[in-house]
Amino acid sequence: MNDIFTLMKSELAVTAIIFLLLLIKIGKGVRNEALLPIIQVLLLINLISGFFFNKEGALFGDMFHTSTLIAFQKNILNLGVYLISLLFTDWLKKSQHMAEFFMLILSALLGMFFMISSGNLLIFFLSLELSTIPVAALANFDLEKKRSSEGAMKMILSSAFSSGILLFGISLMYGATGTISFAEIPAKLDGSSLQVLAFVFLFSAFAFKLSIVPFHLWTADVYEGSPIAVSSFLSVISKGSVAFIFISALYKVFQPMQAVWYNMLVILAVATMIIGNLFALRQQNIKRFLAFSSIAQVGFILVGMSSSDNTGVTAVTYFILIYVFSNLAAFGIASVISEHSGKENIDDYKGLYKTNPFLSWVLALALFSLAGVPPTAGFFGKLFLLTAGAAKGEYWFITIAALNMVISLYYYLRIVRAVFMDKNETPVDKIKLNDSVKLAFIICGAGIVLTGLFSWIFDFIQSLH
Amino acid sequence: MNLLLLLIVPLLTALAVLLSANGRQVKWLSFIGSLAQLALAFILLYTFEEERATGNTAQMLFEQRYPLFQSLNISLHFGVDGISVVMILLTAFVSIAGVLVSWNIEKMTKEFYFLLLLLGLGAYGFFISLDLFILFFFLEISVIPKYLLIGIWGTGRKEYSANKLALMLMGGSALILVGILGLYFVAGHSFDLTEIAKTTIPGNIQMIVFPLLFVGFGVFTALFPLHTWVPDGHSSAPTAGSMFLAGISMKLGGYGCLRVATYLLPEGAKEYANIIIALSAIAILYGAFATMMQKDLKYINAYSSVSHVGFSLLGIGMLTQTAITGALIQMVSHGLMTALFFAVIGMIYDRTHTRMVAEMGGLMKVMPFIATIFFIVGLCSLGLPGLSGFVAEMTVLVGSWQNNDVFHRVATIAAAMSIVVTAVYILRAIARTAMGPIKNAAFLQLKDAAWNEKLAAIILVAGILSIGIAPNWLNELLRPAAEIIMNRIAGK
Amino acid sequence: MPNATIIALIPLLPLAGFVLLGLFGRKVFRNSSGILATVLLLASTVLALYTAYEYFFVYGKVDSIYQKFIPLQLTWLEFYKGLSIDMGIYIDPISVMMLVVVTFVSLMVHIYSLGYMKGEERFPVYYSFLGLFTFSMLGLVLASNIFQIYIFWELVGVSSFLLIGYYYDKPSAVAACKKAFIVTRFADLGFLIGILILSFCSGTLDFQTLIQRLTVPGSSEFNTAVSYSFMGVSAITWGAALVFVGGAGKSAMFPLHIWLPDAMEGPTPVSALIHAATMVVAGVFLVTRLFPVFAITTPNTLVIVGWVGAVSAIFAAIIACTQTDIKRVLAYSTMSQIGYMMFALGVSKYGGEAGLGFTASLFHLFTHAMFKALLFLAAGAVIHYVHSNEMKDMGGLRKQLPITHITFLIACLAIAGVPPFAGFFSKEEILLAAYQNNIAIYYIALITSGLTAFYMFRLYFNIFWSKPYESHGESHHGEGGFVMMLPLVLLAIGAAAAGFIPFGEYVSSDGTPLKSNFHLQFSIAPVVLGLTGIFTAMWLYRSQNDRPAKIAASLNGFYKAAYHKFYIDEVYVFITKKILFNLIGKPAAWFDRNVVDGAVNLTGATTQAISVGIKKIQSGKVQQYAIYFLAGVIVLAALFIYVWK
Amino acid sequence: MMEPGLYHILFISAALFFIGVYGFLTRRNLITMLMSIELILNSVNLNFIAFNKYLWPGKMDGLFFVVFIIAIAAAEAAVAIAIIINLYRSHHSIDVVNDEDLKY
Amino acid sequence: MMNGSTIIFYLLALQTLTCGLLSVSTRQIFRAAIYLLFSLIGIAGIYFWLQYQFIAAVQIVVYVGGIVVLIIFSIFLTQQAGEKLPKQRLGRKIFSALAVFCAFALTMLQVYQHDFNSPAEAAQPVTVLNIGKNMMSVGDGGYALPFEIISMLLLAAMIGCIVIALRSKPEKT
Repeated sequence: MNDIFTLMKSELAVTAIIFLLLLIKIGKGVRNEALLPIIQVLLLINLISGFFFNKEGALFGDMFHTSTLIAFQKNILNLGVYLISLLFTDWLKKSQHMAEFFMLILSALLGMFFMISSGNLLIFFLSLELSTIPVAALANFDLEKKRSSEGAMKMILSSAFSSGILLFGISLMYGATGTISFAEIPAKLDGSSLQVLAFVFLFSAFAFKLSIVPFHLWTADVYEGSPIAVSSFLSVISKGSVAFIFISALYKVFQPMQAVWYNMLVILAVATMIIGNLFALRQQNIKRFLAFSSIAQVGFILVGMSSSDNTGVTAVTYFILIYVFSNLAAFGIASVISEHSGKENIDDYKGLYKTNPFLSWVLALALFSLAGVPPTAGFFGKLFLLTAGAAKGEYWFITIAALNMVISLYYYLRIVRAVFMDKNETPVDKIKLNDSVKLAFIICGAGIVLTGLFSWIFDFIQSLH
Repeated sequence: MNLLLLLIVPLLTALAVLLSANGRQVKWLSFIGSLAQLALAFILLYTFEEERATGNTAQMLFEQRYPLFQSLNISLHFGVDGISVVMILLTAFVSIAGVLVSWNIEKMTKEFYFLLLLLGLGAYGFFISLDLFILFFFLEISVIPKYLLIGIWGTGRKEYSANKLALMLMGGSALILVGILGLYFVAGHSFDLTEIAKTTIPGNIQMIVFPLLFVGFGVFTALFPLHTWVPDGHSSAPTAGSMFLAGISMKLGGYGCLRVATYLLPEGAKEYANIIIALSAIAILYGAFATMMQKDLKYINAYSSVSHVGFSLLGIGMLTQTAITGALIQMVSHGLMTALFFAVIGMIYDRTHTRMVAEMGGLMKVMPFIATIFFIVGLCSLGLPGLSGFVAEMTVLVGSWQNNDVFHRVATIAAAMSIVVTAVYILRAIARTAMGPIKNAAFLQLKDAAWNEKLAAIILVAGILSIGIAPNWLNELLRPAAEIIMNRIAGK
Repeated sequence: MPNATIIALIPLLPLAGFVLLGLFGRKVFRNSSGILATVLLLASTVLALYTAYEYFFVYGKVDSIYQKFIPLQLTWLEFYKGLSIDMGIYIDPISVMMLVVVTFVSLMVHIYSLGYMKGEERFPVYYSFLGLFTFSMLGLVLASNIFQIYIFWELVGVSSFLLIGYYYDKPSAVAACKKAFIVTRFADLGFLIGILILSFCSGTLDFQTLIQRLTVPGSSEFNTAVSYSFMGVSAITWGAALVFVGGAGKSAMFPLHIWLPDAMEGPTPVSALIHAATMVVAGVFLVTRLFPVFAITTPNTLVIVGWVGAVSAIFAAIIACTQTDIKRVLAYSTMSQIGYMMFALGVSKYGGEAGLGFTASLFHLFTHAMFKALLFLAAGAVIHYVHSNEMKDMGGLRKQLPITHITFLIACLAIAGVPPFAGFFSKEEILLAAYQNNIAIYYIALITSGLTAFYMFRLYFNIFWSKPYESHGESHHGEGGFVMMLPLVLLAIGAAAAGFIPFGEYVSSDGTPLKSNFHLQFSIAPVVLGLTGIFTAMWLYRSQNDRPAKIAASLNGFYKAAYHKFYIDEVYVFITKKILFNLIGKPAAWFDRNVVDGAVNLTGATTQAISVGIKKIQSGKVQQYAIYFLAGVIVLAALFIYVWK
Repeated sequence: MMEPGLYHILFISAALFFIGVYGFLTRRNLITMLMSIELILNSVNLNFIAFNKYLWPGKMDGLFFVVFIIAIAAAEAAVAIAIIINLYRSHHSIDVVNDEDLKY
Repeated sequence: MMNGSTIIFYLLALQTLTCGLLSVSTRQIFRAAIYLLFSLIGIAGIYFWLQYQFIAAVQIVVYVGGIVVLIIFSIFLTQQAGEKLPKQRLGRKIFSALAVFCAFALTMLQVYQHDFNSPAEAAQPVTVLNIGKNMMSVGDGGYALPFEIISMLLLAAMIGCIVIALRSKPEKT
């Protein structure tokens, strides 16, 4: 029990910040302009402290367990939240509910932490809900916009539905195995049809959260309707956390069912990449575009997951780290432009390079990283996912994945083309960037370039196993 | 010599270009940088020859290995053999010429030169890499700069062309990627070329992986029928872009076809050799005939590139040591020649603002220097002795003829027939542009080449002549390397 | 032993001229370029003569056989151990003789051009091209390696191209130079494949070795060469025949001759050098070089050589009778004379007395070089004077151009085979050889000989007699000064006297001296025929009358066909325009744009279409999403419970 | 008819579950959709209790699961209703058909 | 044969399912809520029948007393209670019914085919005392952590609801 402060330190820190904010909010003393820097500093401290004193251990009778890898994964999420607090400064300052925003974001983050660390299905389910329900509320944070409410509605109803399915699966699993503890389940799995059925139900809930086709349909609508900050949270952090728990669940808990989930992953990965790409092809709204592109990215994550050895875990973790930088940068640009000009369509980005070269380069970097073009880190990330996925020697599978990279390149290049090549009579005006936003972009840019070139990061993650 | 220098110099130049204050600085920095690259390439050649002269017969010289992504067994493994040295020289030549002909770029100068230098960097890295992963990295690094160069500074249907190019090349590299991953697992988790070369790869795997790799690299080097990005890409690209594209980038593919696909997968190569031969023989003739009908100078050179590159692939497919050497010489020769060709076209276009053959005529009168270079490059293209094209084509043909059966013979004769068709289209192009009466009175006011253009042309012509007049130095560099490849194919 | 340095200098001096004038001609040697080039070539000529003297009279003959020397051989490109392209010097009677011919004629042309080309804007360029040509031709002549010949062969082709296209702003010149290059290129394709075959069979590219290996029946290479066959013909025959195709192209043999008349668009001295005396005989030279191989082939390739030569000879002679452009007449006459040389080779055999045709051919080559160069240069003087190529613009020029007139007459007599001029002797030997070996060819040759005399004198009379010359008003500059007359006179001496050289003593198929045996009774027929031709021409053309027109009318169709060169050009145009361009080129280009590229674009369009087609899935209805969700679950579950169990 | 046991309860809960799903798929009113969700969650609860009772009585995993599900259901319902009400305020309808702005 | 307990069970089952079905099919929203209420009460009854009194109590308190009331309130807030609900498209209904039926059949098939073999283990008495102990203990079999998590969840939900529901007019600045 004495370990509680070291093993649960991330969770405790986040909780502490939530309560601090709660107190501040109740005290009603601080304006947004003053509060935001405080929050940013707190998050930065949280992020930095997350790198130290990590060790392996379990608490609460194995309901909660952590390891250096898990701590690292949590810190990736911390990093994402920190970047969000920087990137969306403009939007946050205008918001009336900034403190609430952070409280909810951090609650969700807390939920994710517990989720990654969960040692049984109950904790998993609860933390999954904890990471979902606040975000659904957040999706509605553009209170005046109907689209925001519509998105939130779609999210809460869909996720409630998926929770129902998940719970049904859990209950069957419980019935079939007699336990909800992750540690005990593998021994009880015998591959009976009921277990397969239960597993499919469970799987579909993961798939829902990760926006795997055909469980992805809510994604685009919610991303488009929500405030960009929330969309980015959903697309990067939410997804990242689910991917982490998903992969560890598959590899550890459902290891005996590998034959089933490998095939499932392969089928769904192919479907997800193809459908995500095909939809992204013709999107006009940048948020919706990023939504579909992130669906396609999930397809690639699934390719990496299909490896079923440590390389897979490392590749996925590494990819998500890179994905945090790249996707947040892209969302950040979208947000900055949307805040300053109200424009969210790709056509509005035409001629951006003329007026905003810095933004254009960051955007280009981010998109190239998403597309997996060297020398950006995305290249390494994607490549290692494919490397991990190729271990089974399924050439056609990897070929499809690789060819999908080409399709995705096409639509990423569409934006690059708009920004750099197309002419526009009325381009977006020159935008004066807030310092913290600039800092965030620089961090993202550096992350995009350096994460790949500093190969020890990958080796470090691999060493965490 | 430390091979890392070949990466550091372009990288530093590129960074310096990014940080420089104005266009003038950018240009001079790039020029100095590429001059340094050229010097480095020559030093490499010299030290390489020295090392060989001292009796070092290792396959790769100047090997270096820095761990990178250790957990996946990836390392920065560099090393050069004769082939790489030659390719590096080629890159240096084309780079400096490319920098020089772009002297008048006004739009986004800094970005332009940055991308140009990045392309060069990619090529150097590609040629010195002995780790397939790193090799792939450098291969891909060059795709996006090409896209941007065409899309931003291009002409005509540039967006379409840029897209097509980027997508087709990426498609190619997707296949390469799969192939490389296949090798990685077969070779016991190693991307290292020299390691993989030591393992015996099962035949059934070779049958799958070889086509993936060959077709993938083939896209880069315009393997028929995956060549369609070439005409559009070249014609839309800015001058230096076309030069890099045809002069260097297409060579990446050829090099890969040989060094990666054929060398590592000899059984696959033997199995598919006939298909390669058929395709490249078709490409040679078909490209030549298609060229005949083109009206735009850049299209002419683009299609003729398809035809010429066919010789490289034919040489590889023939699987004899001479033919492979010839294929490599053809790569170098075509690289220099086509770069020069595009440079000349660019110079003409800058002045006349047209690339349509029909609208020109008599340029010999107003711009004798440019027209003379045009002559030289044209003659090189049609394989005139004394210029590099001849050496290359003859070596390929002689090598091809060593295969003693009807199929190979027919393919060789078909390829040889192209020298006539090439003569037809080249002479038509020259006759209609450089010769004949001047059709447009406005052309009388045009000026001949400026110093930078002259220098660029002279550098490339020097390269062409040095191969054309005394080819044996090149031959001696390439032959031992080709022999090693052949030995693996022959199972020795 | 031959001195490699001296011999190497012979081609290298003109090369130096080419490089110097090519690089600095415009600036440094603006005015002195002609002198510079001429001096360099003079040195070359002197060296060539010296070499010839040394070879024939000092060291060449050992045991009364002329030996072959390779004083220099550098590896130029090594394909593999044993097979390499070498740059070498190969000294034997033929090459030494050719050295002399080439340098001498070239020198004459150089000198002549000093006057003829004076005032041209691109004077230095002209001389640099001449230098390039001379270099290439000499390199070709000296080649020790079959690939070396090919290399210089091509270089000769390109310098010919450059020189024909010298007046590059004249569309007809441009077309002509293109045609010349492409047609010879086409022939070279055959040459190249022939080389590939021969080198593959023999495993070497070196002449001496190649001939050694392929002409010894029983050697493994010979067996290879004979045993491999394609379409029932052995590899060695294929090789020799294809090599001959190359030679035929350069030598303008039927049907690859079409470029030669058009090539007259070049400056006249160029025509004299390239298209009369030197380059066009390269084909003959090539056959002589590989003669032992040709001779040993079965079925005998020499038969082809002989018939192609004979057909070309008479074919060209007939056309020559109808042409009105004086240079074209000369061009066809060249073709006809080379046909002579060719069939002389064709009727020859290897070695000893049977090699008479061989010697005769080269002898004719030698004499022809003299008188044909002379004819062209003289014609050049005429053209220079009247500024026209057409016969109708000329006539009665013997007063205005006395020296030209005399030298032209000498040349005409020489070519017509009137004794004792040079042509008589060489033709005589050829006819004899033909008579001994192939009587059909002999008769063709005989008729040709008569025709030759006729058209040459038709030309002569039309230029110098016919009608009185009427000036077109421009200021005239006389005959063209010393520099133009000197070569005429020197060549006239050659044309008159060259026949007395005991050629067979020096040049023969196997190096053993061949006694030239002169049969008086045999030479009656050709001489009589020649004189008949001359007098017919005199009767028709000495003064203006309507006899030619009548005869032409009476021959109607045949005359018209001959006038239109038997429509061979039209056939070629048909082949290139209709077949090459419209039937192959256009479909290829169309196929590429529409099918291959179309496939790529279609892939993109299909993807887009699918993308639009499936957009309905994302309907915006949250319940529909749930249905997909549920369906996904059911399908997955069913799949993994029942199908993939 | 026989002695009610595990399978009976499982039948009831599965039936209820799919009744809820059916409701969720067909109801056009957002609040009724929410009710369907409640049915779904309740059916799951029934499952847990039944399993806990009949199969795995040694620990109270199922029971606790149910307790927490009930709590979650409350929280979820609260947030959902807040959102629905907000949506209603925006355009005075809670028919799901009217909420299709975000699509394709 | 039938005894009282069995009859009660079937009655409860009947109530639960019928009310559930009616709840999702009636076109009057208020009635739907009431049917839901009865269905939930039926489930509570089953809990009782299973002797899980604590859960039954919670069910009644939270669902019947809380959630259903919340739903009814929101019905009142958002529309007139008596109004009929709009009709769903028939096609959708049929399709959904089919899909649902398939899923149901599939599930039940697997459930019936499954051989639930449980080791006979001593039942832990389901007393409030036991539940309370477990709820608060942190060791093996303790549920303190979920408890904490749910408390955070409720806090977050509360904050979210407040922000969304207490939407005010934008402040004039």
